[in-house]
Amino acid sequence: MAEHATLWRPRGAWADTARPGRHGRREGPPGLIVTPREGLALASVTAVDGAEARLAEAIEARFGLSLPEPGGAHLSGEAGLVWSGPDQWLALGGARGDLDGLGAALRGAAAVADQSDGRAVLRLTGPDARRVLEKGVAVDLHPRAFGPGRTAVTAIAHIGVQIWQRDDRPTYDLAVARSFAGSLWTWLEAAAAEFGCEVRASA
Amino acid sequence: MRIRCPSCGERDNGEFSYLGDAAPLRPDGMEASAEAMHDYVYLRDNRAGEMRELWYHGAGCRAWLVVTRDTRTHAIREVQPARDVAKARATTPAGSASHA
Amino acid sequence: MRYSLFSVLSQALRGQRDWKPQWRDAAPKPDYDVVIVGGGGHGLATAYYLAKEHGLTNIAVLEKSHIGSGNVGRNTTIVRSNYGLPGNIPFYEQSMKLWEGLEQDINYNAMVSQRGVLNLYHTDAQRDGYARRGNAMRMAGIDAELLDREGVRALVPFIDFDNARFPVKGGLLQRRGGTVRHDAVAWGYARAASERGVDIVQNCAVTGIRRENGRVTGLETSRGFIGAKKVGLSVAGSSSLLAAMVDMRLPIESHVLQAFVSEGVKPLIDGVVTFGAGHFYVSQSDKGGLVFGGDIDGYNSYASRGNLHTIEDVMEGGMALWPGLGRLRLLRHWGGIMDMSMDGSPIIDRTEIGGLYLNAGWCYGGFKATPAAGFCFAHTIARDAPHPNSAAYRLDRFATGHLIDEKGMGAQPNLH
Amino acid sequence: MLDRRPNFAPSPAEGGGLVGSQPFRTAAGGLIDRRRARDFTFDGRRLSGFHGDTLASALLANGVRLVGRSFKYHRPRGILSAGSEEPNALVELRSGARREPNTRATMAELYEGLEATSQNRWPSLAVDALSVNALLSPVFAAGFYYKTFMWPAAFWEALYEPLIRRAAGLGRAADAPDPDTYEHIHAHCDVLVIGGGPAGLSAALAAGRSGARVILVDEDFSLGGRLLAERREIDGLSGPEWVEQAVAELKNLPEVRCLSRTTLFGVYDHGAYGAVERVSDHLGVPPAHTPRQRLWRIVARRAVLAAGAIERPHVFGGNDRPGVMLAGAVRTYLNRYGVLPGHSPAVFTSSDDGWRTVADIAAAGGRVAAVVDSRSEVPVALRRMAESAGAQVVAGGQVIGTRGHLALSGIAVRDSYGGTLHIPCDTLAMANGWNPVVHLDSHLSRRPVWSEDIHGFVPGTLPSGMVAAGAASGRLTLSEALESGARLGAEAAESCDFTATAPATPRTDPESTAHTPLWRVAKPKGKAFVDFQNDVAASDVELAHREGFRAVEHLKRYTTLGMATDQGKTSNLAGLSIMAELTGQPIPAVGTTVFRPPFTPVAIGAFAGHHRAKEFRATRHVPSHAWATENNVQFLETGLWLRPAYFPRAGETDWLQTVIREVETVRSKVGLCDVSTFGKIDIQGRDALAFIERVCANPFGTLKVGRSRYALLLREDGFVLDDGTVSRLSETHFIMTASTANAARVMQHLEFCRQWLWPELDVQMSSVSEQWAQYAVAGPRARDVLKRIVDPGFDLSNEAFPFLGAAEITVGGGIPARLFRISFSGELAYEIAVPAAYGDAAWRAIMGAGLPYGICPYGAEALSVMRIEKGHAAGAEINGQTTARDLALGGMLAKKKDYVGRLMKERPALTDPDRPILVGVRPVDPSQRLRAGAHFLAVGAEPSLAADEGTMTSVAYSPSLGHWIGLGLIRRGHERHGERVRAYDPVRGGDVEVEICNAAFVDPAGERMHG
Repeated sequence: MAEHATLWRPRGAWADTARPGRHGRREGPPGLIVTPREGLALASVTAVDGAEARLAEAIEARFGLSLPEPGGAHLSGEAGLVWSGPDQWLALGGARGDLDGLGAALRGAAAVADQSDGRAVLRLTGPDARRVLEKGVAVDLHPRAFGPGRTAVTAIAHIGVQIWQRDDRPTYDLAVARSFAGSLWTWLEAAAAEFGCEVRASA
Repeated sequence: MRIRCPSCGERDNGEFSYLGDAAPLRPDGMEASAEAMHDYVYLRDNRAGEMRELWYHGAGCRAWLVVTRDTRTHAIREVQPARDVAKARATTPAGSASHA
Repeated sequence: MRYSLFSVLSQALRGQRDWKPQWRDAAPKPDYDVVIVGGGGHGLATAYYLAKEHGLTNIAVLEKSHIGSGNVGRNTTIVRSNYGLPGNIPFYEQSMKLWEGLEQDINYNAMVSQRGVLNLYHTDAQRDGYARRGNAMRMAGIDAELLDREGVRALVPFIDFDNARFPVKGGLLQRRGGTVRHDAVAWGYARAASERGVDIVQNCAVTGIRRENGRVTGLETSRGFIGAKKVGLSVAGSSSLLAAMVDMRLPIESHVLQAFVSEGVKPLIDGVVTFGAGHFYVSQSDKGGLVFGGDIDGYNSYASRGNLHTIEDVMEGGMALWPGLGRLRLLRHWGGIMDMSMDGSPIIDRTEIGGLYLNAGWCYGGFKATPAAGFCFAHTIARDAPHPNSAAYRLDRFATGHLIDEKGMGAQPNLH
Repeated sequence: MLDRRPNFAPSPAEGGGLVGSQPFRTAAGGLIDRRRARDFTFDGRRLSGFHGDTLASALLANGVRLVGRSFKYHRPRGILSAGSEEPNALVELRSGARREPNTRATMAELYEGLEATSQNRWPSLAVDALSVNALLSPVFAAGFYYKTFMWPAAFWEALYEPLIRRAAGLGRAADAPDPDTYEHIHAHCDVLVIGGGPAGLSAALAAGRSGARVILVDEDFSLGGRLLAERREIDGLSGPEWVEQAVAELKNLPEVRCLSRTTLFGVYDHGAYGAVERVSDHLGVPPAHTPRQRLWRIVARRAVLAAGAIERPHVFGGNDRPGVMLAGAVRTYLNRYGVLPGHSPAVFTSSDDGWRTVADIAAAGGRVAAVVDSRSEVPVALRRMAESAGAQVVAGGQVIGTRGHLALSGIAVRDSYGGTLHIPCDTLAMANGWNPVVHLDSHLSRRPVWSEDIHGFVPGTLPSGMVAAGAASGRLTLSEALESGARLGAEAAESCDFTATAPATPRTDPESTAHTPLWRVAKPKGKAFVDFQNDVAASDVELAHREGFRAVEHLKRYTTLGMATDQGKTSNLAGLSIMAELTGQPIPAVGTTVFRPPFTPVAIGAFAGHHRAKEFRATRHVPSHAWATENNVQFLETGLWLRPAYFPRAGETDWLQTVIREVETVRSKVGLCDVSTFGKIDIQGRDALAFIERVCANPFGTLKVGRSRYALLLREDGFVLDDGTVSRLSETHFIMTASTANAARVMQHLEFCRQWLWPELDVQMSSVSEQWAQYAVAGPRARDVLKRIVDPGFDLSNEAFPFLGAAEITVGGGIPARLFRISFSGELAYEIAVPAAYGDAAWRAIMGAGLPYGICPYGAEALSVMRIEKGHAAGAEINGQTTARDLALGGMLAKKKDYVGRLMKERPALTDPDRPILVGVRPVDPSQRLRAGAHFLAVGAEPSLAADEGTMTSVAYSPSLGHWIGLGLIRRGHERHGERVRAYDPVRGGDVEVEICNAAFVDPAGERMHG
């Protein structure tokens, strides 16, 4: 009997690190605003060779979105698909469980593996968000080279990350393998210190 | 050095790891000879000049790539997804692709 | 002129007027008994020992540029014999013993400086690996000490013991290890060989290897055909290119390794220290520059320059080991072409072609091997049989499985 | 002797009276801010300068000429230049943990409280004991040390070398960890402009106006280059005014980034550049949240090299005496800093632009002692101008020697008739033409080419995408700089698909660069230095020639020419020209040295950036990390992971005691261990099983859904790569695990197999290592504990879920989980995987559920003890040097399928029965301790390589047996059970007699895990 069921609460990937409040420079408005994104649904979707058309149809049916081309992120609110490698995408849902049944829906067209807890996600915005990221990301994030609907799989401070831009304020989502969240945060806090950084409560 | 990953665009070579010459092909199957396997595993042309070589975009999209690069100048002429190259190879008659 | 305190002082009084070229810049003769291709440390040492140990005098060393212009002039100058496998141990110890007597032997101060080589460990597993290696050394009569953390602190108190990502737990110390003034090795062997009659031919590039009936007969060169009864290849990163001239494919890839030197400063560090949790090793030259290095760039290259990624990797290792380095400045970095073999160990052997011998596959360990490589290669060439100390360095070991893989990385030369 | 003070003595009204303490400061002029005084110290002496000064200009303003001592002879040295080429004026800046040795006084910006100390002298700069070396200089010729110090051999390390080491070096490094921070930044642009002088500014403007993304870098703290240093006119504006206008426009262009205090130090392949920005070096201490320096990694589609040129010194006797300076530097100090370095300056020139120095001094109201022009023809206008400044003009003359103790007091000049004149002077300005800065374009192994027009090297074939403008390209006049900069800047933007036009070239005042180089002065009086910092004299070049060191690289290495911290910026060509003369060749035939990065030395901390101390590498945390830290865990480093090693309880005094208790608890009750660090690879597809068959050496054909199996992976060379398990969740869905250390390597290997070897297989793979928290629940009561964890409906009985079962289940009321009945400890054991966010909750729930059964957490140490008790090979045995047979796993190798490593493992040496094979060992005397790394020898054998029979790979104290046990690889070990050998461990003083035995010490039949 699972008598401890009431105690089974998920623990956020950023619980020990991205503490709400002001970090770095205190004066003036913060250059970077960080919101930990806990409780999302994430899944890797890997296309079966030759079934790409069926996959695209199934994705269209479920998400109302087309399958992104390499480097693309097709989002609709918190849901969507982010390209993450040849024939591979990261499916997003706004809440844990939102992607339940995706594997069955895509059976024969793609392999699906739950990654909801495998990746820890931060939302970054604010006037200096790009300047902060420039300190770690070797990819050109200038509006002429990158923008809303674009994604990059790369590294920050030797840590593998995936970034997708949501809007041109700009707002970025940054995903990192869960066990690295602490080290990634240490880097982010240092990189943002000169601009001032505000962490908001997890959303 | 910068390598233009076909999917991710141009990236610093630090995102990639290197395997080596893409020319030797694994002698597959139970009929393969130990001698052929020895040559595949150990012997290299080690060319000074243009060479097709295998790189892995480990810090990016995790694709294996065939990079055509000049080992004297580092000039890169072409980068292809290794899987595409391998699939094309699989459809060509046996043997004709070795040391291409 | 023999070098001595007397000759130095008397020339000081004579305005240094009477010094002669340290070696003859010879024009090639039509025929030699032995031609060594490659005027680096190994090639020059081979010629010297052929003359000294085997009484051969009709020898030439061919160098495509000027002597000592390859890896002997661009390494981090470390010498040591702290190997762990039986195939390597006697060879590198012979080399160390030759270093110890080198200056008297060749009458040239190459500044062999035995100030110790310390390899740090950061985990219990690394400690046990070093114990395994140190024990093998001790069984072969080589000095090795396993230090704990306090033992390391006594030697290098300035490294990071307090705030390190991978705390130092101890180290393996070979006190007889150290450094040697690299250029002087090439020049000293050149001078000693030249005095014994060896022709050192510079600006002479080999363009072909002539064979008849399965035997070499000589070399096509940029300075014409040069006949040779025996040819020894000792060309490091160019080994595959020379082998290709006789349709041989070698278990070798050429890779670039970068080396670094800082601005000169007053003495900071006595011996050589190798970081165990990243790619970094450091010593200080007599001129005061810290000399350091790390891992190879990791891709086949014949271009002797490296890229930023590796430079950062090395400096990160340096800062992690020794946080006081931060404000010291990197003065220069450069690259050399390494002949990386498939098991990380060298080849000193005959080939299938009569009279053609190969000395190659030194990865980035070639400098410390210079005297023994010369000695054993000379033996192999003169006797047409391997020297007992290099007997494991056979070309066919990849087929037989007698690999000498100290790191256990397998057939991936960029990981050795 | 000229004793008249120039008429620009300071007026107390200006500069708050501080100028009074700066006797060489002009009354007005320069780009310094005279309202902002800056106090500083040099060797403890309190001095004052102004905001906008460099340390060098402030020292000169105060009349400080002796600044340092040379490397070998400890000769007194002053300030030669006004830029980054400075070889002499090197100081220790700051102190303590912030001490920066070898800092160029010419590049150090003056700040309030700056502290500088001269170096390489003892006891003081003026009285240096080692200046005795100068007297011995006839002995200390190039390469003398190769010829001596050889006797007796033992004296080298004991005596000679320590003396040499102490004498060498220059400054002293900081004596504590660097307290400042560094950071990296990645930048991308269309056009990178290197150098902010007239050519660079023009290029940036032309490119920037087109809308292209432009980055302009300059090492100076003010943009403008030589326009700040010369009295020039552009379209009616003074140089500084034109610069101000250009910079203002650039700053208004949104896509242009101007970086001053930023040195472009390296050019790398494919348009990658390295630059370092000295963010806070002009301040005493970096402000809060601000790094000391910032390393820029710039990727540029095009680059315009506009790095200018460096003036050449003359090579004559005593040319190193403090007071001998480059003519351009004299003009810089005068025009930019308002400092005339001497009261009675002289000029030695071989070019028309040297005469500008005379004109500038005269314009400032100064007097010139003499002008010596090595050319016999001197334009009349120039001569008149000089004479009106009071100068004695010697046409066709050469300075052959200098006088003075610690500073210049006069020069000896050979006139065109061969007579010698002695002219008193306190400063000598040398003008011998300019060398374009070709360093950066040679970083990619390109060699510069000789230009007869400027008698110097100019860029040859430039790296792809790079062009050179202005003086860096050999175009030495201002109008050429403006024209070429604008044109090439526009072209660079055009080639990036922008529409750009070069503006009309502005009008400039006339100038002449006529020049006849004087490579060296014949028959100098005294040592004529070529490389000032390394004390290489012309006679050393001659010696190198005499001894056969004639190739450029030989010359450089034998004499150390060009190898000092300035990398020969002022010396290389002089050395080449002398060798050319000696060998009777033209200069380009002697060769060129290949300049190596960095352009100027770069702090090591800047390269490391964020990655130092604890942030050297990332730290990975396990899902139970929070609980573990609350519960007194001791961690263990495994790669990047922090793994719980053991959990000491109150009263336990050493780790072994704790580990014994943990093992005993698992063996008798139940324990919980975080094994999440293993790699977990999700493999799906129609051909997933076929794929697994090819990558694993043991057979999988019979693996049923709902079952797990041990998996052995080989490398293609036949050695063991890794081991783990494969579990079959459905017909087409598998989970493979890999060891913690090899997880990434195995994933890369599998991707290689899938993408490159067998792309035709229908296989989809993804790493799910991070998704699942995975815990081992092990011990006789494991099932009882798990019954309270898994949701109702799942039957845990041995019959329903036997050893090696695998199932997808739920826990905690519907949370998806995976359950595997696999055992590393040899006990009844399960591994349960839950989504990582529930890892913390699951851990706490299992600990709670286990409380009645006496559960304890156990760490990697206890895990290791138990696997050794079971004789399982792990990292110490799977070390890349062992085969499956070596590990006694030969029996499981598949015979009827092809797989990676199949053929190569059959090579003769790898199937040699004499190879060491895995066995267990135990001490004959059970009280003795074993140590991994010991070698095995026959009892009674003398230690030697020949007697070596193998090594001890892993050891543990076995609580189950009550003594130490070990695993080892020993020759023919499988045939030798019961035999005794020595475990010899001289590095730790160990020598223990051991008995060879079965590696499975505990429950060899494996009954417990099946129960």
